[in-house]
Amino acid sequence: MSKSLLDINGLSKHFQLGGGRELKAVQNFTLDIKKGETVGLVGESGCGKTTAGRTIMRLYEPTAGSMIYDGVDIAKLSKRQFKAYRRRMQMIFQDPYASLNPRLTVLDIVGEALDIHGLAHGKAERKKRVEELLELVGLNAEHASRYPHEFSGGQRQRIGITRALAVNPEFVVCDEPISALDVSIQAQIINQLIDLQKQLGLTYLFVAHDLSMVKYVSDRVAVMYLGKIVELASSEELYDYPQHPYTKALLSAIPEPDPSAAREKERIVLSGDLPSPINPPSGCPFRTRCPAATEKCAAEVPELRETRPGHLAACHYA
Amino acid sequence: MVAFVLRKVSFMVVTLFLLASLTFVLMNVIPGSPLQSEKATSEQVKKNLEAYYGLDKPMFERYINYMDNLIHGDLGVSMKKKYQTVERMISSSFGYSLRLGLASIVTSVIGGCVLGILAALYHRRFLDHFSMTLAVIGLAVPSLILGPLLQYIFAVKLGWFSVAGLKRPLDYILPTIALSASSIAVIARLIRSTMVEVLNGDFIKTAKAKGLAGHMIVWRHALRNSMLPVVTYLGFMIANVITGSVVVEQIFAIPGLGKFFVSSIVDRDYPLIMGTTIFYAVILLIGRFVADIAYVLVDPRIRLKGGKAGA
Amino acid sequence: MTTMLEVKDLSVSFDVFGGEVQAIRNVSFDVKHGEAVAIVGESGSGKSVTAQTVMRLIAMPPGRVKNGEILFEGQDLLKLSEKDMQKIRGNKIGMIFQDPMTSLNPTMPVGKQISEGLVKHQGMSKSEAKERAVEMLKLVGIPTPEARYKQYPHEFSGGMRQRVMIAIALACNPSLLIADEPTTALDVTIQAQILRLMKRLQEQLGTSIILITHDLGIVADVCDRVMVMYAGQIVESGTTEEIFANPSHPYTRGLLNSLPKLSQRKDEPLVPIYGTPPDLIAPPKGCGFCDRCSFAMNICRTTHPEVTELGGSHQVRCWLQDPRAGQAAEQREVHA
Amino acid sequence: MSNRAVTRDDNPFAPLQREAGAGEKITRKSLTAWQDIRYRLKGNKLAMFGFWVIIVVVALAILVPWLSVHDHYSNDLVNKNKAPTWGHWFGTDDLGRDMLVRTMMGARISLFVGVMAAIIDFFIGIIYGAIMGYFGGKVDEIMNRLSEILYAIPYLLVVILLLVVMEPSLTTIIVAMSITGWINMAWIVRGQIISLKNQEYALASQVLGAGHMRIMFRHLIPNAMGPIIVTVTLSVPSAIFTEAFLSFLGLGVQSPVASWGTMISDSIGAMTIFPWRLFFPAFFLCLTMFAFNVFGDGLRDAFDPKLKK
Amino acid sequence: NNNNGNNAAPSSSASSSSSADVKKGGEFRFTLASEPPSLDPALMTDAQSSIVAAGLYEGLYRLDSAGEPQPAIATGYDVSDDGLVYTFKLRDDATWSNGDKVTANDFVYSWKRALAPETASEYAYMLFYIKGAEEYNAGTGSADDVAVKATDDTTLEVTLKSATPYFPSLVSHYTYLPVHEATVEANEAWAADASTIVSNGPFLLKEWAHEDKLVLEPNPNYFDKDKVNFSKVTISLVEDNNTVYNMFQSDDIDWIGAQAGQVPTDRTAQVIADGSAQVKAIASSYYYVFNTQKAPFNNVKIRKAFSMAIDRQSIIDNITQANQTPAYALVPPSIAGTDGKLFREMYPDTGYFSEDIDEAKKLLAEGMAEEGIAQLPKITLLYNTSEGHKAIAEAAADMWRKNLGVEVAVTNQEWGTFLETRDAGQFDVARAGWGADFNHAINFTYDLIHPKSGNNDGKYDNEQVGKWLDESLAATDEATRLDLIAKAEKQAIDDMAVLPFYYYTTVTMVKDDIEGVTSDYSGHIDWVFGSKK
Ligand SMILES: Nc1ncnc2c1ncn2[C@@H]1O[C@H](COP(=O)(O)OP(=O)(O)OP(=O)(O)O)[C@@H](O)[C@H]1O
Ligand SMILES: Nc1ncnc2c1ncn2[C@@H]1O[C@H](COP(=O)(O)OP(=O)(O)OP(=O)(O)O)[C@@H](O)[C@H]1O
Ligand SMILES: [Mg+2]
Ligand SMILES: [Mg+2]
Repeated sequence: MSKSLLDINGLSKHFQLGGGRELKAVQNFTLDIKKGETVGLVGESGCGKTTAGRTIMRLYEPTAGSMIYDGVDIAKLSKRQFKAYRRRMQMIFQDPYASLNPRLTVLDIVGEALDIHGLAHGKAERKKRVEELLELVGLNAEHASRYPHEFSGGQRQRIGITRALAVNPEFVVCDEPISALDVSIQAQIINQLIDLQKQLGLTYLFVAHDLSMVKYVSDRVAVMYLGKIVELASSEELYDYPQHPYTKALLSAIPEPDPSAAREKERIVLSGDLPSPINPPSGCPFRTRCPAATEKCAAEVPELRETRPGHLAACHYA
Repeated sequence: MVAFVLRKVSFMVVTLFLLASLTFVLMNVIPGSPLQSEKATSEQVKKNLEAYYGLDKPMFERYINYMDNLIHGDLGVSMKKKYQTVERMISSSFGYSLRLGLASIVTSVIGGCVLGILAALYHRRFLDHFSMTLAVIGLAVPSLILGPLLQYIFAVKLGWFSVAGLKRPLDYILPTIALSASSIAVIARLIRSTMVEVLNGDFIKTAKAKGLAGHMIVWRHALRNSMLPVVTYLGFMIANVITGSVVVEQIFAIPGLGKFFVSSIVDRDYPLIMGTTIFYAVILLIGRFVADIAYVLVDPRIRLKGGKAGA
Repeated sequence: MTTMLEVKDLSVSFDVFGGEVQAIRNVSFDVKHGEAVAIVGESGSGKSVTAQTVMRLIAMPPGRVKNGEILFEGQDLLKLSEKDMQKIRGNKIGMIFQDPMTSLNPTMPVGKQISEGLVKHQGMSKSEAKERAVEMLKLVGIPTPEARYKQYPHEFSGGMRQRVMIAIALACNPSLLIADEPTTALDVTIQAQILRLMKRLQEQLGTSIILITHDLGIVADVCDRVMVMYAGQIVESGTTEEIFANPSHPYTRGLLNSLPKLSQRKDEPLVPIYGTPPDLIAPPKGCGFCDRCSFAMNICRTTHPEVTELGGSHQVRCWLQDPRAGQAAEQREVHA
Repeated sequence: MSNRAVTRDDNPFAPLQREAGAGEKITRKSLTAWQDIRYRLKGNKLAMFGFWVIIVVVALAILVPWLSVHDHYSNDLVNKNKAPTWGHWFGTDDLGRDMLVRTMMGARISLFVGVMAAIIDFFIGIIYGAIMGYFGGKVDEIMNRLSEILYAIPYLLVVILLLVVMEPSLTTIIVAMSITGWINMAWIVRGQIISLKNQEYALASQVLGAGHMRIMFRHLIPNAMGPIIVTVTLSVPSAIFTEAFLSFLGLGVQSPVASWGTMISDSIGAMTIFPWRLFFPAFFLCLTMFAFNVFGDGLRDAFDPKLKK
Repeated sequence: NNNNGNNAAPSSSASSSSSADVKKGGEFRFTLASEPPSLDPALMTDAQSSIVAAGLYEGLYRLDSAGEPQPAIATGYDVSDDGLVYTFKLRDDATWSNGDKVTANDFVYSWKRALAPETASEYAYMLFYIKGAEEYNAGTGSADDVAVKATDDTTLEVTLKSATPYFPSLVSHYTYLPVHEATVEANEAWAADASTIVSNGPFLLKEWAHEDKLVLEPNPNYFDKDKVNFSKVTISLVEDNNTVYNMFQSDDIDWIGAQAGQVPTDRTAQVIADGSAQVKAIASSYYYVFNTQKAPFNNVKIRKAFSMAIDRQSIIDNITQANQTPAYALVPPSIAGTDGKLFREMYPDTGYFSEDIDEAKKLLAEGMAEEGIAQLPKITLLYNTSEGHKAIAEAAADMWRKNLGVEVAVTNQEWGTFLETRDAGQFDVARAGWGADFNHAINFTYDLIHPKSGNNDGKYDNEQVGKWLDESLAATDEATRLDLIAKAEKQAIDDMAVLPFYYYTTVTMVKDDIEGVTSDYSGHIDWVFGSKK
């Protein structure tokens, strides 16, 4: 468990907008993912989780930083060289529909993964394998001949998951893989992912908003805010001893599936301006909404530092 | 942006240079010469003429000369039309072609869009088949037939328009129709084919959910998303249309530019061949460049700078 | 409270190669003024189809309303002309779509997509509409809304697009809001903010809400009533308290059991409902859940269960509620 | 899972006895996209009508000259320009030749040329355009310029040059058409690919490790099928008239064989006097174009899974 | 109705001051297929230019419509006994459009300018009859040695290389037209624009909208302005024959034919039949050249067989349909002979050979035997792209197939390529046509069948024919000259040097209210002194 599979160091991705403006979607992203581990990635919507995931998958060219995967800096590889890693690294897309080619049947969409890596020989085997995979995620074989638009949102998501898992990857970026699923299927898929992890030693970078699910699946959790990691700790530690005020707010906002409890729950209500990644606030990015912000927060950028053993947080007052 | 345009322009200049060179060589290697005539000219006269036009010099030297003049903006003098400068010939004829061309671009875009939209909206219903039939006729009945037909019916028989020439604004109508029939058809077909898909898009549902009326949805949401192939088509169609069409010009006796593209070659009028080719190419390149820029306006997801998929 | 929307016996099918997908079958429910109703249920069970049928947004063909009525303020929406329907859409009924990426026009600036409906329904001028649109963007928590107004959907993150969808739906203050998984892509702080916004509308303007979601936490928090759908049918419905306190359909129970607890350890697996939902092209004669139900009885396979009233507004479609089923239930309990 | 409940089957409220195989799973035949396209094309009546029209015209083109008592070359100057009669169903032309046989001989050439144009479009135009659009950057710049040069070079010059190096024949026509005939298609495809290449499904395929070719041909081009099919159906008539133009210049088939294009352009002047000389080739051209177009539309629809009927 | 025409009349009646002639005034409208490449007489080469020039310039002599030279700027001439020295007497009231007098020196200047190598006149050879002219043009002689001089303002003396009795006819050719020295010297592009042209003819160029139209108006300074009737002449540039015909139908023009528009082939038969068109023979011949240097047409009998197998009348009746005359020789019927007789009247070609299929078959067999071939090689008939040529070629091929059992492939080439191919002798049979440059039979014989002529494309090589033709040039007596020419022509036909098809006619249509406009002998419209009712 301790061998590091992917060591991301100082990864940044900036988008060029028109008029010379720049959107710093991910800044100085540093994360060390061990083999067989699941790292949860949570954070405000729009804070750069997808961008980080895609940059790791080299769908975006990183603006800066290194990514040592299995000893090789994949950030420096050419696209061609990187291709060798495609089978080992997979991604589940956040948007299930857009990532499915509307003109292909599910059989062909999932079958493509098999074709590319020569994982099935002959039509019959290919079909059989696809149907097996579909059943694995709770779809049935009949669905293979349908087109993406004929599915419900959750069904589409599962097709995306099937496709990613079809090539037996060792590292998967799961970009909100379960948010469109109903809870029972969520449970099914999470169990499946965990099973696979146990059997094959898969490694996950798991992006999600559902904090209970993140806590459940992850060994460690990173919290992002405005393009930066603001807190990183093992999941137990993070949930028990949140250090960063944003994390605290997040945890308090988790909805309770119990009507009486839900209505009584005390929440940290965030107010203040939402910052924009185009012109981020000075100092601490969270200070505009932080109930405890001081002048120091506006002046100095807090470093990500160890505030408790094995627990990193970027807050002056943690 | 400025750098981008400059870079593009420099590419265009290189393209023009290559094109001019290629055309120069090509026109010199094909059989026939500007001095040809059915009656054999005496050796002496031929020599005088060659000396006069500099045709006695080796091709390379003439090429260098031509390019030198070209850089200085001199397109030379026609060999066939004595003492008429190519520049004058092009500029005076271009006016007619341009006006007619613009008229037919407007006609094609409007006509094509209307037909295409109707066809897409009433997909596989009567209006679809109807507009498709019109479009097919527009394609299969080229200006070659359409022109004389229109002329015969509306000018000769009904006397509504002049048979030939562009004497009154009204006279633009027949040649414009003849010239735009096929592009109306093309645009209609292109729009229909993409719009049928676009109308199935989820965002059309969103627009409907907003309570927009059908025509608003088409106009605001579907049309722009269906325009891309049309923009491509317009990019090069414009060059073809505003530089004139030999056929339509002939039928309606319009003193446009189109005929030079043929006559210059038939006459082997070297400077005119070069002049018209370069002129056409400039317009074509501009049209394509504008189309490329228009891509971004039509679909903001497209990035001008290009680059590989996903890069 | 008066009834705002009443859906009676609605069935919708899609014709595909190989047959007819019976996406929803005989769905009936109502929504009162100022009430928030949740639809939860299996993915693919017909929640979105139900919602879109109410808005008459199902593409026909391949879709087809086989039978049923949709009474909105007394009018049958299925009988309205397209023109009258346009006056209702966006204005009286707002809808948030599930898939935010493809549901926004990729070639139109986001702000315009919001202001468009305002111009149409509220008769606002362009600049007024713009102002309101910016305000809406701000309301749904999009930073620097003035700058974002001009941006295109692809420049937004998934969650931000979802918020734009919400802004579109809320812009005209509809009297009924149909929200199809409105917060799936949002982090909990924003989610809370959006839910608060919806609640406020409900309280202040008496807006009714149909909320489709998977997040039972949200249901518990926001909704007055819950309907549970499975395989194209409503299998259980009742007030939130009734459902959470006394889930009566095995599927509902399964749902509640599948939730991870914050305290759940990784080596304790989650408890999903095993098996796959039935094929809607050939829906089973009996109960759709029968193959996955650990309480299933012979009759479940052969006969379709009728609605059983459990008191209050609590209704369920399950043979287990039949007085004759007591014995089977007992047996099962022994084994458990 | 737990199917241990055992009880008498006849009691409807007895726990369900599950068979080992767990269920009457009806596995339906699953189709690949291609099978589905074929299936849907067959279901489109108008498209099939177009298809059969094409077959019939082809059959006529093969059979009529073979079965007819007339041939396409013998002059009968006395019976020139005769309106349709029982002897000559389509009338005769300016040299007294049977228009029916000539029209059908013309069909052979025009259809061949049209089909070749479509093939050229497919094999050069689409590939060239897809590569330009997909790779973008320098590749695009260079290939784009190259196509523009080819497009802007006076075609007549090229044709005259060809005339010098090649004997007039159908092959020459095909060569002449291959030089520029595909450029429109390439440009249309390029535009489509540029807009499609950043779609998420292309990214998804990239993540799977799909090569450029696969992404282009399996994901992007099928999604550009609408404009592609339209462009192909457009290039057919334009090829048919290009052939007429080339034949006029002496590049193509030589008289007395005539294509529809040549027959049409030769009879424009006779339009009001001997209309049948223009009408029949023009009618067959329109009919065939109509057939190609409805068939093309049908194909387009078949490629679009969202349209189902 | 002709409302259009009458509208123009009142404005002109004002200008034609004193004359009370009712025929004065009116606009005359016709078309040309393309714009005159040049209106500079020295540089003109084509029908379009010459038709316009006929109105703009006045030379020493002007041909009447019969092709006979009539005095113009010259009032008459004297010729020396040896026929070498011509002394033209010029009228003294002729002026340029800018008011300058037209003098003998203008002609000296103009002719020498046409000959100057720097002018690069294509038709300079038209002046080679003058002593010293060819040498000057070739750069071996000097301008001073060109034997043309003005002895005074109204006397022009020209010395010829050899006696040329048709010289007065030659000086009416446009290459001999005068230009205004000061204008030409000031601006080399003077003739490219209406505003800079200075001319001396019956009309002035008022407007030249390039590629669109030319507008001419009477020259108020013209010495014989009473003869000029039209108050305005509009020449539209229209290429398409159908359009021209439609314009005529809708009263936009007054004339079709004779190089000023052409009746569409498909209409010809009809308009002749209903009497709305006139047919007039012109000095042009349509023929095919055999490549006499290449098998199988190096054999006389085979050539004859091919020629005799053609049914000329049928082609005329059914294809060309303009009452052309079948040709059995080269010189067309409208070319003048001597003593007021036409050449063909003196030497009818009807007996030269006759069409005879059996004879043709026999000759073909004999010819093939002579050549020792059992089968003819692949024969190709080459024509330049045009619908008319195509129909004739197809008909000819069909006749050869039916009558001789020979398959002849028919191919066409674009004009420039065609000329080059034909010049290079890369053909078996090729289409050709020849129109008169001047009204004399020598123009159809020396040029076409003399072994040394550049226009002898079939490389027909009969020394005797060459000798006769050379002698004819040297002959001082016109009758002898014509005899020699006729002998040479007959011999060439006996050898079937070419395959004559027909002598052209021109089909003209004119509005009823136009008078005095006809086709001249060579088939160019002669409109200058026409009038409108
Ligand atoms: N256009 C269509 N053609 C065929 N079947 C369709 C079509 N649209 C939906 N379906 C089917 O109808 C059923 C209901 O779909 P719906 O979208 O309502 O599910 P949902 O309850 O919203 O699920 P989710 O929570 O996953 O979004 C699904 O089985 C789906 O496959
Ligand atoms: N192609 C792009 N061009 C410009 N800006 C972009 C682009 N893609 C993303 N962004 C911006 O980058 C920021 C981060 O986006 P990203 O999609 O990574 O967020 P996220 O954390 O995944 O959010 P969510 O949870 O809502 O999906 C956002 O502000 C977004 O607007
Ligand atoms: Mg995201
Ligand atoms: Mg849904």
